[in-house]
Amino acid sequence: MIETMLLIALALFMIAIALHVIRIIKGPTMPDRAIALDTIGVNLISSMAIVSILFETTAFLEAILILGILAFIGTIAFSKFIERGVIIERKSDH
Amino acid sequence: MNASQIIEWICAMIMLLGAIISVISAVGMLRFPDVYTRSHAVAKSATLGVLSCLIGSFVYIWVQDGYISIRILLGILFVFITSPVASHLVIRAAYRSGVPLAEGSGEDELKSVLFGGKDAEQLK
Amino acid sequence: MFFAQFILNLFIALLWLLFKDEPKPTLSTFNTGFIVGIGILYLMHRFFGTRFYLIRLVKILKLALVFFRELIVSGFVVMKQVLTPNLNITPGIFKYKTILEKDWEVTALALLLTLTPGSVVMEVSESGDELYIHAMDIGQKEDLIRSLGRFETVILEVSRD
Amino acid sequence: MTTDVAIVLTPFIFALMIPVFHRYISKRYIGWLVMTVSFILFFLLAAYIPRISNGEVITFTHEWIPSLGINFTTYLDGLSLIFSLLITGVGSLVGLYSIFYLSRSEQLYHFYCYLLLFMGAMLGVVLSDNLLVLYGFWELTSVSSFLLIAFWHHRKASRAGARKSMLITVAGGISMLAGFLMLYEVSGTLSIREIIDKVDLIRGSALFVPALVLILLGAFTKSAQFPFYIWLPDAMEAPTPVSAYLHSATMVKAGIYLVARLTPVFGGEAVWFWLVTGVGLFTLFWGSFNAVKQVDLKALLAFSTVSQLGLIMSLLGMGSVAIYLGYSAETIIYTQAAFAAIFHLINHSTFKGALFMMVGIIDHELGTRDIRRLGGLMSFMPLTFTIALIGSLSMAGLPPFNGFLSKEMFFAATLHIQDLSIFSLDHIGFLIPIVAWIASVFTFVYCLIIVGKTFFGKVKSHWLDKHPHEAPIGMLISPYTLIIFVVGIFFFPNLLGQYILRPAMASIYPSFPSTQELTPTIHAWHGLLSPELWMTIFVIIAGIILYSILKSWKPIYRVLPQKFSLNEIFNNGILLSESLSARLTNRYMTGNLTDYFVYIYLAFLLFVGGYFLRADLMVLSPVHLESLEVFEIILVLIMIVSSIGIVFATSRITSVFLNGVLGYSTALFFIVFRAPDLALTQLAVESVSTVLYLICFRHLPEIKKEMLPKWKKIRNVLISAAAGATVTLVGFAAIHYEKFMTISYYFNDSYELAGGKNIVNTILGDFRAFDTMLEVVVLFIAGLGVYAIIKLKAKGGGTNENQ
Amino acid sequence: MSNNIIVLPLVIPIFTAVILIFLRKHVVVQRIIAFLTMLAVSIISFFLLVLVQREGIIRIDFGGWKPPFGILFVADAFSVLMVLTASIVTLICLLYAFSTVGERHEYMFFYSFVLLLVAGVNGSFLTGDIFNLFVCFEVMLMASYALVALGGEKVQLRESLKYVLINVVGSSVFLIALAYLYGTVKTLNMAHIAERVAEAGQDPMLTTVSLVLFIVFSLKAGLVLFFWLPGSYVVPPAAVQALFAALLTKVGVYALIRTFTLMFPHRPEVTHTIIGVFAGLTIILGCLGALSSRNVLRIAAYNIVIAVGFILIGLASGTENALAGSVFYLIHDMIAKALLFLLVGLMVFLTGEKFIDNMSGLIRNYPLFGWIYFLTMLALVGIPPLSGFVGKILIGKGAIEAGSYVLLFLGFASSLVVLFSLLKIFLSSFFGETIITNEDKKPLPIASMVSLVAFALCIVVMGLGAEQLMAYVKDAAKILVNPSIYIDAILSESEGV
Amino acid sequence: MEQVMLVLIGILVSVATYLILSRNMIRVILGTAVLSHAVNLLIMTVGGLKAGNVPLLGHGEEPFTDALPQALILTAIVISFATTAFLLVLAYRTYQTNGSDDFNELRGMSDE
Amino acid sequence: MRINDVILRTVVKGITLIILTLGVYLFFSGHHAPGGGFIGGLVLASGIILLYVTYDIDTIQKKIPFDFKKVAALGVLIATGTGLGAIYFDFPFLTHTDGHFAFPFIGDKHLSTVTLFEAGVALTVIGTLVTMIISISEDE
Ligand code: NA
Ligand code: NA
Repeated sequence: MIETMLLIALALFMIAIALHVIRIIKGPTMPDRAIALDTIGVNLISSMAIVSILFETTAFLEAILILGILAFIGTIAFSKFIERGVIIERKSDH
Repeated sequence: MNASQIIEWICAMIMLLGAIISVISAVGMLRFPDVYTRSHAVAKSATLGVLSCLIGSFVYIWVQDGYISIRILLGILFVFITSPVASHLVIRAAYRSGVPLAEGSGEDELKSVLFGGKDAEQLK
Repeated sequence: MFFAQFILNLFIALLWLLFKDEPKPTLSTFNTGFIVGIGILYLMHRFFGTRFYLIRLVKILKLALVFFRELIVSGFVVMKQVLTPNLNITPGIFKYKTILEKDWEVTALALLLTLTPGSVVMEVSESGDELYIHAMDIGQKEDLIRSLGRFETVILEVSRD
Repeated sequence: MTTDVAIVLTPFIFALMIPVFHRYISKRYIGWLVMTVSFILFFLLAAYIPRISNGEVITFTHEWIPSLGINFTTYLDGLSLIFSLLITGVGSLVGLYSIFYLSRSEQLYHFYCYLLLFMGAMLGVVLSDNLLVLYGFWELTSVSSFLLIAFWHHRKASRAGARKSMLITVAGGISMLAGFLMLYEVSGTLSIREIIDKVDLIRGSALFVPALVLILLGAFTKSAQFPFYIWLPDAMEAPTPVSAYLHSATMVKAGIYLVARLTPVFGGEAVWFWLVTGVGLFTLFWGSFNAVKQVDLKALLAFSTVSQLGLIMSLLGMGSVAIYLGYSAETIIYTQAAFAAIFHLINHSTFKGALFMMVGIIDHELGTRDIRRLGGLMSFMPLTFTIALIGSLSMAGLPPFNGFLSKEMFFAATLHIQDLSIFSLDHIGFLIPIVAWIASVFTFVYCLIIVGKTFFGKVKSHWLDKHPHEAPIGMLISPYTLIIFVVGIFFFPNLLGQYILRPAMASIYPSFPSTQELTPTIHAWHGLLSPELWMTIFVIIAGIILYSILKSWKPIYRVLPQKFSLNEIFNNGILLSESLSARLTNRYMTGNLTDYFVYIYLAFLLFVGGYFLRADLMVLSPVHLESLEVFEIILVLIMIVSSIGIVFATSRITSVFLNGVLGYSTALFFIVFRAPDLALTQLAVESVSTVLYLICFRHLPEIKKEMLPKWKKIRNVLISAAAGATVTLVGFAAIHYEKFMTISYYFNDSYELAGGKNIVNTILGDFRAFDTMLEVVVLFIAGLGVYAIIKLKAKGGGTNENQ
Repeated sequence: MSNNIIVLPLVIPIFTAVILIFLRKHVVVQRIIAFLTMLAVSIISFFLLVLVQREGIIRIDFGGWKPPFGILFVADAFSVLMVLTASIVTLICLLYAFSTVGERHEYMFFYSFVLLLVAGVNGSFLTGDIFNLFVCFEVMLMASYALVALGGEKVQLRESLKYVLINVVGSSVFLIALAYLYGTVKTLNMAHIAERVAEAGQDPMLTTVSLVLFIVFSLKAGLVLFFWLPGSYVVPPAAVQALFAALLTKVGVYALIRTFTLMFPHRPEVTHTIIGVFAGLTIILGCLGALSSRNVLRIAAYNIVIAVGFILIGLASGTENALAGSVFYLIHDMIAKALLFLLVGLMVFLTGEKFIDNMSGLIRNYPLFGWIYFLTMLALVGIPPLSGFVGKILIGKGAIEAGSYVLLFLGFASSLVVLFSLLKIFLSSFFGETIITNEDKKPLPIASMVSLVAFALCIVVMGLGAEQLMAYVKDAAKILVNPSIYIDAILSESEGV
Repeated sequence: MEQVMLVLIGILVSVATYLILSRNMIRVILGTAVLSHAVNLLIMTVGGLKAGNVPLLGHGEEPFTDALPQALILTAIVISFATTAFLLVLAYRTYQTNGSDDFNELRGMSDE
Repeated sequence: MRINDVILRTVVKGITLIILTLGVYLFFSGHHAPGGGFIGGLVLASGIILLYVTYDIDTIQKKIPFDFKKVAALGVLIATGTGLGAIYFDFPFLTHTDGHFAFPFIGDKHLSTVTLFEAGVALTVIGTLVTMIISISEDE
């Protein structure tokens, strides 16, 4: 029963991800897509947590943390790219 | 059904709830009119969804294996801190890159400060 | 001063470990020493002219709880909006001048605000004391400003010496 | 080391010494040095005459590549001796001649170095028993000939002539090599002697005819047989001593040598007979016919050489029937053809060498060889005239010169051969003497031209750069030496026959018992009734008539338009091959990356997909479908949608985002498939890649809409679909392939074996640490490479290398 | 004793390449170290060759993990010959680079990249593990990417990009092949694969897998799929071109030979027929290319293609002689092609021109240079007693033994095209009136002449001393026709797996 | 499961191929990226899916899923990352010097 | 109005600590749990890259004054060096050895040359990634 619930939850997360993919494809603006991708990352974190429980292993928990970190870095990079066209500046403008 | 099973049940429910929240926020991503409002959808709902899911699994694992997963805790903390920052950065970028507010938006006190009253498009 | 007290506490725990002089130092002995240290520091903290550091810890926990509450509330608010058949909102951007000064205070405020229903911080002014906030519904601007005041209080509680 | 090895090596040693030491030797001595070397060699060789004529054979083996049977085996028998004597004898004369012929301002050491190289190579050809060593020297003669023809390489014509000769002779050489290898394959040996011993084995082989044809190609190209002769007239760009030496006396005879040498192997076969005789006869005719129209004396001599080589070749062909017929008193007369061939070969070397030197003198003294500018030189250059006269008459086959003797024997041979009823000779054999006779008439005509147009008639001094005068004595010694032979051989032919020719006959007919029988006594006079005499008489009559009415029939040369001449075909063929290959190559080497990818994919589809379908390996029955979960299906759909989204994405960021989704989804799959390390790595790498994309996008433009013609779009879609289908279907088959157990079970003991509980990590860090080490190196190189190509910008651009 | 010596031809270059990073500013020191490294590797390889000759196949199991579980390097006559040749060629090319490549490159880790390239090449020759082969390929390719792009010229970057992209796709196909291979035979050790493939009788599925590998290696070897080659081989500095010419395609050829003699030799009617067809096509297309161009670099590049086709005639024929010929010719071609590229590179360096029509009479200005070119040409045509001869006749003999007369014809005819194309350069650029006056004459860099002479000596010595080499080549060929020798040397001690 | 994955892989290969056959640099590079995803999944799939537990001793009992393909994919991922990085830089440098990101315009003269 | 990155920078200062710690943790845990030199290195590199993204090259290079090319080179040296160590003791290349060592304060630790090898891997990854990202970003 619990397994079924978890599988349903997983499927729902996948549906959420699919919806975000649609947003990425549709856009219309770059920030829209950046948000969607970021959220896909966040949803993947949840999915991994559920998979961990389904498989009864803690082997995937590192992935959760890493994904959190990396999605964040990615989002920063995207927003800087959208905002300035440059992700890493040579000199601080302050 | 003993206590731990009940807790596991509850955890599963919470996770399912998180999934539902995430789907709803994804629907919000599709429904809301502009990037700013969409960012509201994910900055809150999606974060809530993932947090409930993580907390659910944290407790589940704790109950089932007696294993306190620092990594999940850190993950929760991480999402908690980073997701608003991410929203902030993206919509700032959106605004500065000239993405207009949705039709029917109200006042805008930032426009004059950033673009001096001119249209972002003109500025480019 | 938070860290000074914390390190002092660690030092006391270490001292405790040395006093015990066991054949093999264990974590539990250290923990005991740490708890002893908390007691001693609580007694002594006024001599340092600052707050007892664990009080701040409690305040931080409170701040976290506020965060969390805001998150849950705002999450459901937004979901409601998503599921409402007709969206009837007027988004907009307004400026808020904060009394907070330190970087982390402003940051905490911004994060809190972003997790609050219907608002996202868009910009921080160059001077660092003005926040430009995108509101889902500009009509609720006054509510938001009220919440902002509350948040500032909580943050100041943490940061006040 | 025996003398014969030394003989081959000496020229090479000197040839190599010249470039090293030329600085220290005065130019004038180099020529003398060369002359002396060849002269000494000549004497060393001549010293063998008694032993060889006693039927001795002198061999020596120096192992070179024994494991392949390639050894440097010298083999001095009658046949090789004749050639060696010619090579060194004519060599020393030419050496002497060129001392006076070549100006001191020339790069003489080059010249003599090449000349020595050639001499060594040529000696190598005739003295080698090993086919492959022979081949080596053979090619070396082509190479040295190339260098000598191109001696004045600042002239375009020299370069062109050199190229033509090199291409044609090397082509023949390569074909010959193939033939040799076939012989090797059949006989299991590379030694000519051993091959001759295994004739029966060889004749039964399917490779017999191919080998024969290929080897003959080599011989024909070298000996300027039709249609390969075209290089020889162009080779006349070489200094005249070279023409005298290589292109009349020696190198062009290498093909003759080879045919003679291999007659024991191939002779007696109809293919051999007809190819050698037929090609020889036609060359004889064609060369003499074309010689008549030449206006350049050297070109005329070149065509005459072609013609004479054809004559010798045809004689060898005719001689080969004796092997078919077997040894008997009746068949002995056919061996006389081969005898005549060798005899004429010597004679030709003498008179043709002299004639070339004569032309060299005229060229040297008058600055031209064009018979239209020449005339009436008899009174100015009486000594030179004598050479021309004797040489020409000998070539024309008139007594009292050696050419007469061999020509008579040639006519006799053609008459004998037509009587045979083998090899379809009873049908077309009668053509042989007819062709021979016609060719001889033309020969007569051009001999008259040489003498008549040059030395008789009026002096056309307005055409000449220099006033005509006799040549210096130094230049006359060599031709006169040869002329002495021309006359001497006529009077003492049997001396030559007994000591020189007889041993050679033993080489051509090793299976025939008595060499004495094979050596006829040479008579100048066969009696008034001998048909060959009458043939000669009619040649003279017809020749004189044709010469006197030359102007009236010369237009027949214009019947065949210039562009159909072999020369033009060759030249145009080369031009065409260049332009055609450029067109073809540019058609597919477009420089367009897309095309190149299309080729790769087509190859993949053709061979992998094609073979897969042909081998009928399609398996579609499901495996483990029950383990499929709903969320996995959705994930698959997500991946499909995002990947297709990339195709239709109009902005690069969207593409990168969608690619990111693919990466994230792949990571989730890795988790589903129980691969945590992979998931971690995939996630990290995906994110860093995305950052990289974005960083680089600063320097790249937004993607534009793909404007492709419709057929290209369809092509791309088809290729893509087929590639995907191939990968999938082969995958289906692969997952059903369950013959073997994986070796991975071993790694499950990772803790006991390597102390690690994470099996994947233990594989990476220990079991297959080597891969990991190199993978790290790859990453490192990439990093360094990125740095280097960013910092090292093209010259002129701003460089920033100080970081 | 463990046979650690086998790994040295890979490890030493990597190690010193990395050390050179720290010596970046000291170009002269870099040169010395790079040279000494390759000298050491050459000596070690030679020692290894002697060792292999004496003791038969030897191997090193990395980490002590027995085959088929761990990765191993296998030294047999074939692989060690390749390693030795590659190392010597690199050694000599380095010498050439010292005087021609320029400090800008040297400062940008040029020598490191070269050493890493050699490491990858040597690894590819030595490895006995198919996945490790992929990794070694990547080391080699990555270094080649860096070298081909280093310099930043317009054309160079353009062609490098194409080169890299094609190879990236090629690498993916390689991985696809490995996926199928592991999916079917479930092992990665080449000897073990060979054993299992033999056990399964190389059924059609396995043959399909082998064909995927065939496509991959054909792409690397430039077997029909050579179109990436002429463009990319002509853009980097001459020393690099020479290295590429000598090493890169040859690794592909080596891999093809190993694959279809050791692992997948049981369906020659399919695989070897295809190889034969490809070899023939390669020769034809290469000849057309060589005829088509008047650009010295392109002519040289197409000559590589021709040689690849020629070498693979040996594989297609498959007899012991033919394979010995392939091995011999491979060695010859590595040396001679490197030399050829150095020569044409020097032509470009001295005249600043690439087209033969714009050069003339070089032999008057630089006689030794010109004659070395001439000698190289003869060697490439296969004229004895130079290096190209023995390989050529062995391949020819092999083709006759196998009855592949069409290939024999194409192979031998291609020599003529080689001659034609190279003679064109010689006649037009070395012969003729000189156009360089003594004042304009650029001096020949001494080091580059030393390397040319060294290569020329190799060509001559290899031809004259062919017998010495034949001992090793025969060993190599023996193993190629009897893969069981190789398999036994790897797997005999391991209990049945 | 395997078949479904193989179909997915096939589609990814098709997409990658289509992108690789494009004229635009970025699309081609993305094509190679998609191809490497496909290849990694292929190695995984053909090696056998869900055949056992996570290959971590102490996290479950045997049978473990085959760890070897995982190790191979790891190596492949790293290598493909390294190549992609290099490729991207090379691409933009090419664009900077040649002024085009269109392979149709980057042919070069036929006899350069 | 100039951009004020105060929120980002404040947050990043904090979480970089977490990231780097996680990187070190993953590096060490790889032998028995998911992780290892490569992943550890990647995470550490990500942390450093995050700093670069948040601040700028000049600032970070002042604060972390390494030549990352040399870090990468050092990594490769260590990775190959462990293999060469085995050669020195006449074991096959890349033979790993391990043992238990007692350290003051830390106590008994299980150390293996695998760890050293992985450290080389990690250093290479860090050095290479940072080198790549910085040099691309510096390019004008
Ligand atoms: Na809010
Ligand atoms: Na020219």
